[in-house]
Amino acid sequence: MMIGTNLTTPRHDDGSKRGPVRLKVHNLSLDSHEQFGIDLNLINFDVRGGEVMGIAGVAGNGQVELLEVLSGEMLCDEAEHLLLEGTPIGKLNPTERRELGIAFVPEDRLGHGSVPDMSLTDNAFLSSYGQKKLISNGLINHKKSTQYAEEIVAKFDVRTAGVTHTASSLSGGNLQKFIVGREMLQDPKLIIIAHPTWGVDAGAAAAIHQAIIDLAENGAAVLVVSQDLDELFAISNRIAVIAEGRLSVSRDIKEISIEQIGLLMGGTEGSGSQKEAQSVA
Amino acid sequence: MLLKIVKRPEPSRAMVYLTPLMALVLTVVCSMGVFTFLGVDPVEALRNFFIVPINNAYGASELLVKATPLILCAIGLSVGFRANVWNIGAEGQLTLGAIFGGGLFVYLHDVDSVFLLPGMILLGAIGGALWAGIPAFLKTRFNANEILTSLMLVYVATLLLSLLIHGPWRDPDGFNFPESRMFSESATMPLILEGTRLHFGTILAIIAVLGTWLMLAKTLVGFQIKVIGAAPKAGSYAGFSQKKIIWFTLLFGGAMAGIAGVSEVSGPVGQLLPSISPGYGFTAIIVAFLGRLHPVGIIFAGLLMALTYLGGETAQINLGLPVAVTGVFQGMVLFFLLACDVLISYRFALNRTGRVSG
Amino acid sequence: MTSKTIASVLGAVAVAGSMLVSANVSAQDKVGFVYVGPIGDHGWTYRHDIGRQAVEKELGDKVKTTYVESVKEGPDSERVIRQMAADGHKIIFTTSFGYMNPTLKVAKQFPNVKFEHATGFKRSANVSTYSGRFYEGRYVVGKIAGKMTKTNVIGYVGSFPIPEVVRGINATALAARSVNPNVEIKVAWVNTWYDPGKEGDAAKALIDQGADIIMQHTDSPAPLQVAEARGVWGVGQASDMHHFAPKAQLTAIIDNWDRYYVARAKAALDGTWKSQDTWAGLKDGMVEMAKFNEAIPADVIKLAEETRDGIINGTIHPFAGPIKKQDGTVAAKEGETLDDGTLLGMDWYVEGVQGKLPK
Amino acid sequence: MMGIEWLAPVILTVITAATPLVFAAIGELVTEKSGVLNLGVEGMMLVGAVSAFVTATLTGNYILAVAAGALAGMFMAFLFGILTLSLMANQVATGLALTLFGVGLSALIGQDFVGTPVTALAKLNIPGLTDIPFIGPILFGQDALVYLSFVSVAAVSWFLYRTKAGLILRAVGDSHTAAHSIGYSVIGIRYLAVMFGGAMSGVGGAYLSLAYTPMWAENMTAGRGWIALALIVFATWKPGLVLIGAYMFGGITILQLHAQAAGLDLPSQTLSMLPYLATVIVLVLISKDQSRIRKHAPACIGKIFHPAA
Repeated sequence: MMIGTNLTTPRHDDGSKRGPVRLKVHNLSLDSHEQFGIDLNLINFDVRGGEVMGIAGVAGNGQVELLEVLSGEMLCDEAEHLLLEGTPIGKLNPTERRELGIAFVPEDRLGHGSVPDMSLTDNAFLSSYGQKKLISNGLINHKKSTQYAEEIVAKFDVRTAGVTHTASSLSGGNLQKFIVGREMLQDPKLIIIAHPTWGVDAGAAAAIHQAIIDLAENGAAVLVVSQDLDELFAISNRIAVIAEGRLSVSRDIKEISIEQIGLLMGGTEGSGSQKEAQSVA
Repeated sequence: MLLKIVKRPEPSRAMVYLTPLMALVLTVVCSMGVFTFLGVDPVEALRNFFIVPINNAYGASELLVKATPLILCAIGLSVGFRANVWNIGAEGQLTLGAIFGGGLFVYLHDVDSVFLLPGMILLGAIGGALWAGIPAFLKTRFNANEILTSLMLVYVATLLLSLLIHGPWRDPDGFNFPESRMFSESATMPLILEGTRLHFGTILAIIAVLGTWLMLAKTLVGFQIKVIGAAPKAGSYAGFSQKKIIWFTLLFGGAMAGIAGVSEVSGPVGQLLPSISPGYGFTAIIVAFLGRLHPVGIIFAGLLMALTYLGGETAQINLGLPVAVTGVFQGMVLFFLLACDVLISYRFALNRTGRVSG
Repeated sequence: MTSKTIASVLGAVAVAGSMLVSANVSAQDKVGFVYVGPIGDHGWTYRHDIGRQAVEKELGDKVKTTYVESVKEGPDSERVIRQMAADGHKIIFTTSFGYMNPTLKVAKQFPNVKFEHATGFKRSANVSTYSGRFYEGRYVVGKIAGKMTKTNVIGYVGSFPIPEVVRGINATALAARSVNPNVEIKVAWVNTWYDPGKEGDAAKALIDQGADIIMQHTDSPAPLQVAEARGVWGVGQASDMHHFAPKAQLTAIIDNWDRYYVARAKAALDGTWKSQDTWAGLKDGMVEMAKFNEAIPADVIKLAEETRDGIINGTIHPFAGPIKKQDGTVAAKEGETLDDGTLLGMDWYVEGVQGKLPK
Repeated sequence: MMGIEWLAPVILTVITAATPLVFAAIGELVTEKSGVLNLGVEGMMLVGAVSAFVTATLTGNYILAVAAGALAGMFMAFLFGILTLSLMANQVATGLALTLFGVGLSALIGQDFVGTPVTALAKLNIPGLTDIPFIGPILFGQDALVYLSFVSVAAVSWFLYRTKAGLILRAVGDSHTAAHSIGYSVIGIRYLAVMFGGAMSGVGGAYLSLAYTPMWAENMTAGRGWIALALIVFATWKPGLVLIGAYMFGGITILQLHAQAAGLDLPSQTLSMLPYLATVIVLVLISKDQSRIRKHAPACIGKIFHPAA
């Protein structure tokens, strides 16, 4: 999957290649500890290998909390709320989840997905040292880390003067490409991406979209959380909507229009759908 | 304002080395004025502060002796500061190190074994770490601010030492004066250089600096410390445990301060006294920041800080400058150093149109 | 710590040291002083510095005195003492107990320099020790206090429970109870030599517990000021502090090092200096009583003067038997007198002192 | 003598012991609320103490003396401000250096005033009221600065939580970038807060040298600046709790002295540890409720702000 600069519209498969369920979220509820946080309320969905599942929603409806629960930055009350290929992972920390082949792109690039004042090499190391085996004999293998950083820069067309420069020296779009690249190049079984192309120019956005679709085609399960409905419609197989900490039942994009999603995002159809959601699950 | 301070896109490497020189020049220029005002020949004063104390081998060895506990404490603290763990109680951890290490000698004073000193150093490290473990526990378990708890424990540690030295650990042949027995040869840091007081503790400090440098630059835990300090959310994203780092950095800092404590009582002090440190644990905080929390920087900062103390004494003996002047001068040197550091991350730009360029 | 000295190295150090200072020092002989506190503490260090000034005044152009103040006990003191020795000082006064071992160590390496260590007990060929028998002054004050107290409670602000301080408390108790058997001494330890606020607070606490006479073995005039403000009696420490408490100060026990410092500096200069132990008191003027407060009745002043004169001419010894310890055991029988060794290591209270001595 | 009478003098002693802590801590609290951590309280208190003392000795005017203490503390804080706010130097290191500097500077200024006594600050005496047993001397028998310390706490509390300026100050401390983008001068506001902190530390110092122990002696604060800093953390940045903390700390210090004088059979060192241990224990109890701390602790404390960043 080479990323070029030429703009190509992402291909869409018909969903026939969808594999078995990778991630299953089952009756997930969580009280936020933050002052203005959103409580998650009985969330149910699953993502299969080979498909892109989109979660749409207006910002501040529980996306942050959901992403943190999925990444392991917040832990579930019960391990069984999250299942990866049938194994409960709700009590595992982010490192342990990564070891099982999950990758994450968080919403906030600078300060969450990367350390602003650290070099790209260090930022490449940040989340990939386990999967990419960047530690040898207990010491950080700087050479391998540099190589990995350079690989990301090359494959995702990150514009930078070099991998010794800091993350904060990159433009927003280039940093986003770097972070997405860092996660994708780990060949994850499941990747969870928030706002994949936020603030990224059109060319780069298309490239990232293509990379997401390619990843799914190669069998990975992809979960995309975004506010951008056009984006979700361009790359997803299925879309669900999160509103006030509740998640609607997911629909195949062929069965739903942008207008319907917009209504769900307003919260009018979102509530009362747990029963439906459960039956789907 | 004619000048505006503009952030550099990335820290300037050249300035890292240039700013100390600039600070030096400023210090020389300004102290000319201050010393002249106080009626002292400024050239002579500066010579006494910076050159006379170390212009012979013995003086240089004394500089290392004085800098050793400062560097040991500072290197330990710097690791915590990197992770935003504000241990300011190194003074207490140093005291506990002295109590644990020195206590081993008090109970085994008639044992003549090559294992005594290593045992004391180990116990000293454990003692310092235990004392720092209290703020770590209170912070991770109850969210109690470590600045306050570690500071309060300094006072408790000092009183604890006083209690022991005035009571059970008094030298039985010492007319009930508050001091322990003199340490035996096997409980004393070996001298590195005969005829000086330069002792094994200095080597421990060098090992600590190298080890810390290795840890920060090359190990996962060092990486975690840096990430959690620079961007805590990125740390939790990467799966680094904040609590583990709090524990680790406090225990590490405590152990280093504890070793500094043993190194002092088994080195130049040679016994347990009611007060064993002239505030090394506090001065080390300045040393850590002056050294920009970098192991190499801390060595230079520790030496500089030690030099101002030695210079203060020399200036008193030779020029009759009261200790108050030393304090003012030290303050001035530190102010200039800290002020010049701004140029590493920022630069001055002319502000003619009010528009900021860059 | 054993120190195998290599004479050549040290010689070189000494030569180098003297070369360094030769540039700015004339042929004057140098007399050095090492102080534990700032000379502005108005207590212990302040009095030693008065002594230094006396040397300067008395010996004039023949000497140059130098000092380093606020030298912490421990490694710093050894460095300062050594630096002075290497700088060609003839004689060095080290004025705190904690300088004892550092002084001896440096002295061993500089056999031609004379050392004078205050309040210690270890000597060598070129190290003398000296101290004041301040307990003699305490004994005089104790007599006055025993007579003057209405509440029969004397409050005592202590620094650290070391023999020097305990001795003072016991001397006070013995004297006070000799004229008034009902007197009790209450002690509050502040665990510092110097913290004006805390010393004052301790004095207040003692007054609130019924004390109407405040004595102190800490360095600041704060307890005396509290006595003045609360309208009870107090006693000056180390120097005459009557300007801090013109009404309250009964008298003060003055440390007077002037005569001793001048004599020893002279001896060192003219080569007659010998190692010795000096523990001098009222007789030699190392301890002096300040002017007695005019508010004290004439008969009490007379008693105090008689006590002072008795100690001076040897007819009175503060620690003459019978002396009973706090627990009732006999420390000295009738006719016995505690020897200096016992006094030096005193770690028990006599009868009449309340509380337990920390052990 | 276990009646209530013994309590009144204890309270009086506690008041004098706590007042310098209250001044220094309430000033530093405002500084910290603006997002600046100034560890130089000890140094500022000392320079304040000596300036007030020298002024009182030379002029005999105590109002002038207290003002001089405040100005001196402000001057020290201004130095701190230049370094940390304009030149963006590290606040922790600069604060510590300020303490070193202050110890030296105050000793230098006070050289010729050691051993000079001054009359203690006059205490209020309202015939009739002050003579009321027990509460009279406590409520109506204090010096002006004690009353001022209470007024300061109330005023700071009112200012921070009831005025727009206070809201702005807290906003600057909680999110300097947000405050800056709304258009407030973060640096300017912080200068004011830092200098207010310095002035109050100076007044705290003045209380030491004019009222608590009316004299000047080098380093007479003896660590009270550090205790004041600790009290702010202890109080979880709430003005009212600063007052309670200072009185609790002073109270335990005094009570342990009373316990000793009464002949309690415990080593004095153990008793002297009590105020510090008690502070830690109470902090632990307070800290268990995390949300409360998060609500009051300034989020930007110690962080450097650069307007163009």
